[in-house]
Amino acid sequence: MSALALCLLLLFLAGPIFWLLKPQRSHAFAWLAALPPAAVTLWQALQMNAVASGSTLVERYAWAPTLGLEVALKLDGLALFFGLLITGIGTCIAFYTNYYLEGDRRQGYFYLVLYIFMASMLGLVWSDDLLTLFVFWEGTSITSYLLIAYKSEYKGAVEGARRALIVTTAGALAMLAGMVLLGLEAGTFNISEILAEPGIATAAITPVALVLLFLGAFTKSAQFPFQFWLPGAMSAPTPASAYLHSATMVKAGIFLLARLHPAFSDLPLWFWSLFLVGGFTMVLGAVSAIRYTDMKALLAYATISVLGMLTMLLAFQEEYALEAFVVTVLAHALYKAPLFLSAGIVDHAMGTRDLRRLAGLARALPVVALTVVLATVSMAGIPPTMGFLAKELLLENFYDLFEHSETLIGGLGFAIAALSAVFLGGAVFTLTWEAFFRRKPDDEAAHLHHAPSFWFAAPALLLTILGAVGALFVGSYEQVLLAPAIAAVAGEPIEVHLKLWHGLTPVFFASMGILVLAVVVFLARGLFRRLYARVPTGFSALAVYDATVDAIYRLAYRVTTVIQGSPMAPQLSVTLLAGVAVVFYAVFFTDGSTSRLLDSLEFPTLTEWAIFALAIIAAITTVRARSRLSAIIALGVVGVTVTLFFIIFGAPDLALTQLLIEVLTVFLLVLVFFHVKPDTPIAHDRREPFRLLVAVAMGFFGFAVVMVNHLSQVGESISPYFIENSLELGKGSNVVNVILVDFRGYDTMGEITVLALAALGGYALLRSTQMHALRQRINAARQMLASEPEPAKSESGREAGHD
Amino acid sequence: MTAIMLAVLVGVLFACGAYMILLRGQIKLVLGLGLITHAVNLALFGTGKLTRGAPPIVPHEQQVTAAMAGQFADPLPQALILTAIVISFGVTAFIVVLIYRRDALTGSDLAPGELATVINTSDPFAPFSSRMVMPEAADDYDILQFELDEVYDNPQAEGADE
Amino acid sequence: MTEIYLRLVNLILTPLIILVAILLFLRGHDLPGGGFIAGLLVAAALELTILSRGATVTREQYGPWLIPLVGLGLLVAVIAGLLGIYGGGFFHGMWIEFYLGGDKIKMGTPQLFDLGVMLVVIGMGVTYLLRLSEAAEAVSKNDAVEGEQP
Amino acid sequence: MNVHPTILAMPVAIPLLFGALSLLMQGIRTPHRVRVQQILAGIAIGANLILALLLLSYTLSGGRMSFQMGLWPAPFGITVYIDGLSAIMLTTVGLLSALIFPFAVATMDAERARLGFYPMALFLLMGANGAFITGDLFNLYVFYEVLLMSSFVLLTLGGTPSQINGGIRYVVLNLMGSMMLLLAAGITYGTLGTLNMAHIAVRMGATPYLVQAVIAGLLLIAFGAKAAAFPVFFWLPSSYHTPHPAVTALFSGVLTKVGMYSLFRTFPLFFPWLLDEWQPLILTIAGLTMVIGVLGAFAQPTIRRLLSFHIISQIGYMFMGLGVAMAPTPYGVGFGLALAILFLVHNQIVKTALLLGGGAVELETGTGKLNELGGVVALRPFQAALFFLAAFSLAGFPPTSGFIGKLGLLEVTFSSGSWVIAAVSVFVSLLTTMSMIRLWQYVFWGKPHSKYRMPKKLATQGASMAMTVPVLILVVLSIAIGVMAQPALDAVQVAASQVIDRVGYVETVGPELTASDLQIPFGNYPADAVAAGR
Repeated sequence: MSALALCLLLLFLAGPIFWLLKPQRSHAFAWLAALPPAAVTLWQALQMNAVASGSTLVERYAWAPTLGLEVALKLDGLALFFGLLITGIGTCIAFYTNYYLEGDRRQGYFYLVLYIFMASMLGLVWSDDLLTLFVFWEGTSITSYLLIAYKSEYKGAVEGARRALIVTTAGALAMLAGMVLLGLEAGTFNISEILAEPGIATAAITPVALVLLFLGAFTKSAQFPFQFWLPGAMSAPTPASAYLHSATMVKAGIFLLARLHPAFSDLPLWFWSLFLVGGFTMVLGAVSAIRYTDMKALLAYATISVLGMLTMLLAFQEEYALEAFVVTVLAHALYKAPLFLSAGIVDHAMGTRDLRRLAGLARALPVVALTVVLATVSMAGIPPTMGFLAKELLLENFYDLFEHSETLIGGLGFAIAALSAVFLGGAVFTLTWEAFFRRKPDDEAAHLHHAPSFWFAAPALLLTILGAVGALFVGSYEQVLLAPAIAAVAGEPIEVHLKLWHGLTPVFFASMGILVLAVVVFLARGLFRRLYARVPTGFSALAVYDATVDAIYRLAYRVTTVIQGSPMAPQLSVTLLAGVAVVFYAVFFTDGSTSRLLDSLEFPTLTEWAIFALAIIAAITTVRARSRLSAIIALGVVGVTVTLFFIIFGAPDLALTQLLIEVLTVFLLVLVFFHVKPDTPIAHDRREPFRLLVAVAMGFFGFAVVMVNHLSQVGESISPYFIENSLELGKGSNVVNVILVDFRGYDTMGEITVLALAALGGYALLRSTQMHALRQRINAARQMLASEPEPAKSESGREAGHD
Repeated sequence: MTAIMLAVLVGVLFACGAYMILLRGQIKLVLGLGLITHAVNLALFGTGKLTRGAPPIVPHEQQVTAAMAGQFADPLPQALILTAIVISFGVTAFIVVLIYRRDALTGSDLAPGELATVINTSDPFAPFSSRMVMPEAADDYDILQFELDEVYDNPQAEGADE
Repeated sequence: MTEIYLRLVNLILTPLIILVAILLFLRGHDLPGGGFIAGLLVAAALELTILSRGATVTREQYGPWLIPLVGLGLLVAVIAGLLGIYGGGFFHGMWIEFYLGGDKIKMGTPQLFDLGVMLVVIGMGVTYLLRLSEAAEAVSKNDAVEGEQP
Repeated sequence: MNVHPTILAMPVAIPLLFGALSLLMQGIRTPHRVRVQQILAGIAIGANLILALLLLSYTLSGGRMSFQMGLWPAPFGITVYIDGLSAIMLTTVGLLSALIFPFAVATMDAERARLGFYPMALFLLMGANGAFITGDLFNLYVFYEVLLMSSFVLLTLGGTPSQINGGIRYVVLNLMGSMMLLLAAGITYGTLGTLNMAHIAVRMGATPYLVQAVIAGLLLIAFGAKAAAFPVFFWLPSSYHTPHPAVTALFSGVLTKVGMYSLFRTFPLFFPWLLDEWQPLILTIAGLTMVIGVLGAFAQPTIRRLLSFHIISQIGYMFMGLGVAMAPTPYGVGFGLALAILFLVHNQIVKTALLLGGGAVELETGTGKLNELGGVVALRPFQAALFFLAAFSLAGFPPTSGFIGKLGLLEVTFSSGSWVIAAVSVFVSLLTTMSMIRLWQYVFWGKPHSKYRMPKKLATQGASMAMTVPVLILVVLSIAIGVMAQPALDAVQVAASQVIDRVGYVETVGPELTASDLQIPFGNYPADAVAAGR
């Protein structure tokens, strides 16, 4: 059985096929596009009963067993729940896209990326292996990058995409490290096996691994302080925003936490991280949302708030918390996606989605207005919607804790939840009222220029109706859909009985009170917006991010200036000093006592002393010489002394070669150096001491390298073999020549290749006709540069700066 | 002792060569490299057994025994040095030509340096970098380099795009 | 004036040096000498020719053949190596010995290889000397022209 | 497979033979000269690739082979030796040259082609091949010089001022590196009395630590300089962006990788214990190389400058693998080395793809400066897609080869307890992503620049194909290594196990060498750590 893999493959392959089909040609493709996700949804729906009865579908495919890498898929309650959301909403999005991008030549490309994203997301929630999860996780990162930057000509889109990718990649890499640590500790990367490992929660490495995993989950799910990328990602086309930020990508982090919940939720580290980070994010998102007049930005902050809520709920092990978690995921998907989609329709129809320019759309876009109102009702938590059920459960959880001795946490949680709910309600009321019902916009009004067809709005309407009335029938699907998911998060079967109506409990009254306060916030929206306008912009996580990236660029710039901007001498010094350091280390920091000094000859003869002195004088003359000619001659003298050494120590071939080479080198140097500009005279600059230091160090290096040879002769040299066999086997009595052309002729072959290459290089560089033409052109260019006071480069620099 | 003398000589040659190549100036660069080449060759020579005056030329028509082999100078380092000498001659000749061409093209006598201002920091996606101030180009930098490239790489100026 | 002396020197000395070089090459297997030394000597001799006759003239005569000469040298060397495969492996030396007028003459692939070495060294050395001399000549001419113009 | 070991001479002999023939053509004044040289180069590169694949299939089934040049016995003559690592390198370099060849044919300007680009490229191939198969330290130096000289010549071919400027720096700095190698070979001969690598391995255990440290240190600097490791990498960023894009691509696939290969070959063979003792040093080099390389890439203004700094950064990862090569891991000793080899291959493939793709952009738009480029995705969507995939492979995203390499190295470093370097590598991975995004957004997104001009030669259908298909093949290869990771891992594990099997090496080269004349114990490390004299 490989149904899971087949489903993923179907979605993956749908992308390229659609790309080839050029779907922008007709709206009929909307139906075709919805088909693959709909099929997968249907298949999953058929599995619901089986999964609810406790049987899970597991598939494992070997990938790289050596690295513990495999593709493991598992369809349990949680996977099925998320999977249904992904493909279900995906069906609506796929349908909607065709209308949203009508006539766009790149629609096929959008579908290509969208399907791959969908498949990755589905794979992510189905995976039962940490590394598999990571693979799909990165798949969603890349595809969302492409989706966000769909309008790649606009800087805002590209910039938002970049920020999203960098932040999520940073988290993902931390997460990968955490996964590797956890996997090495557990001896497997399989999630089910890790969760079943008894000692895993208490292992020494677990806190480190968990923190790294949290980094991944928090960045992906836009938790504080990483929430700033999400609003920037709103520059994506609306179908992508709706999909990525309502039901799918941002839930990936939440999903990971829910997956790990059974094994690690006992740890205090787990509780406090999730509770504090989630709670803070929840309040921050909710309070910020009302500030924005861009519909999508407002919704983005509302999404951040809900994501914080979900994270906070996962901190708890209580039944209510987990029920609230699952129901909130469902409710959020069903109201946030329609809101986003409606914003897209408004944008499409009016040419803007800025609330300041919109008013009274209810008349022009009645279907959209209906959609938005229903979604608003759910989002604000007005009974009998799904949103109301979620809010009830959330408050119930904290009230329960408050009653059962956990006063502090319960009270705090209750306050946080209530505060966020108030502001979320206020924000969504603002959105609905200002766009659809008020009479007059704040700003210049936008005009309807393109009325949407019914089918454009249909997917949003469908979803919103499900969200609005779904809670009424909760009893009919809670056992097959919600209970298995809750059980999977809890790690054990839990009996679930959800009721929409709990009676007139304190929680209900609190809920009603929140609604009233939400209306108050809505009415006072002008005041809040003015207040927010006073908050300095530098005081945000985005500023911290920018400062970090800025610091990296600065550092890079500094480092590069040092590396690349420097002249050659420092670079050369570093290379030479590296060699010196090696010898220095070996001579002074290793145990040299095992070595003994060997020497084959006793004392140098007088001739040798004389040659030695001559060589040193000549070398120093080369350095100190004032004229080019004397320097070249001095170098030649050094060469001659080397030749003399060769003669004395029995190397006539070497001596002959060295002499001839010396002659040719002098020829070359004279030919060249009398036509190039003379060096600037030596000035005693501030680098002089350093130069001397390097020179002395190199002197030590040379001395030590020769002496090392005489410290220890470990084995017999192989050279007697050559002397013995030269005549008989090599047919020659000049052993050096026999070595060159026979024993080690292969070396010589390489050597003459070097010469051949040198000849070719010299030939290529020295074609005089071409070179002089070039020189004349360069002189002309130089004169032009000199006459032009402002070079062109500074202009381009300014342009870039303005950008 | 002779070995120590040789080692001292090698050290002096290395020191002089290193000092010279660190000085600015292309002629000094080549001469310094020449000194270092000599130093390396001598250092290699010192790795073998130093034998005064017995070149490794085995007399004709004579069977050489192991005992006799010790009387000859070590032939292997000689072959290696010969290879090294010839290779470094090829490299030196090439460097000389490079410097010649460089001088002919740019008329500069300094050892080559990178153009500082080509390190571009203006990143249009990053507003912060526009605040970055470029350091003043030091005198070591070869300011002309980049403009010259443009002249040469421009096919209109080249006159032959085919 | 110097040109005439140079030509005279060139006329006598160059063939002589080349003869010496050939001698050094032939006895290289047994006595100091060999392909490298012979090649370098020939290159040095040809510098005399360049000096006496002028680089441009010499280049027009020999120039086009220098890189092919290098190629030929490499080819000879690698063929000498490849011939060894016939004897059992790459680079295996193979010898023919015969008597010519009482002298024992031996010829083998290592000597062929040495010939290749010599050709490459000649080609390389002369390429550089010739090209640089020519460039130097051109620069002096060019500078002279530039000097006149302003 | 039963072939005569003389086949081992062919990776060197074939390019040399055809290179020499090409040079012969150089003098013939015929308009078809370049065409003939192209055909000769094509034949040589094809033959070389076939040969490499043959040797690869032989060695990966566990075989290894050695051949004595001129049939002179082992420590005296020059040994050539092939095992999995050599064969992998031969194959990748052969493949890369075969893919760069059509790109070069299509894009090389007439001037450079006439001046002998094709023979030079063949000699570069010869130098690399020679270095990969040699079993002799001095011979390694010779082939390094062949490699260096051919790269000098290729680098300056065309002779623009920036090429010359970069070229001088390249030549001088590399010369210092090869000087260190020559001195190391000299010291090895002076103290151990031999140059044969197998023989050196046998005798090294008896050498005083002082001498070992000098030899190992000089080799580290020499090979590190060739591989562009910290702090001896300066030559690379100052030169790689100057020559023709095909040359840059060839360099990135061959030059630095030869340095890495030599480290992989010599250290585990000569002094495996030093890999453990010097692990902090090697890992420090690795970390600094990574960080400096990637930071350098941030500040670069042109495509190829940016990519060449990434070469340096990626070398750091290979050094990291070398550092943990002998570390005990749950996967056995040598697994770090196997992953380093895998990373090396991955990097060769992806880096060449990026440089070819970026080079094509430079050639087609006439500029490589990031702030002059933009909107290329609209002009060349397919090339852009390939570049995107290659860029994310470099950044280590699944399911490409980069991910396998990154994950593997992370597992090994974590499990061997090298936490700091593992953390640094993760951080550098993030910076790599950031910098690749920067490149991508500058060049491919944004508004198309109106002033792009495409040379007529490149506007043809054939040229466009020749610039795209090699990149396509490389990208497919990278993804294939990622998706079918297990066969690739098996292959590099075979190679790594052969590399760390010192006894096997020596027995292959000369069975009589194992019985050392020095009466010192010799064995594999760390199994025979005590016996190995440490």
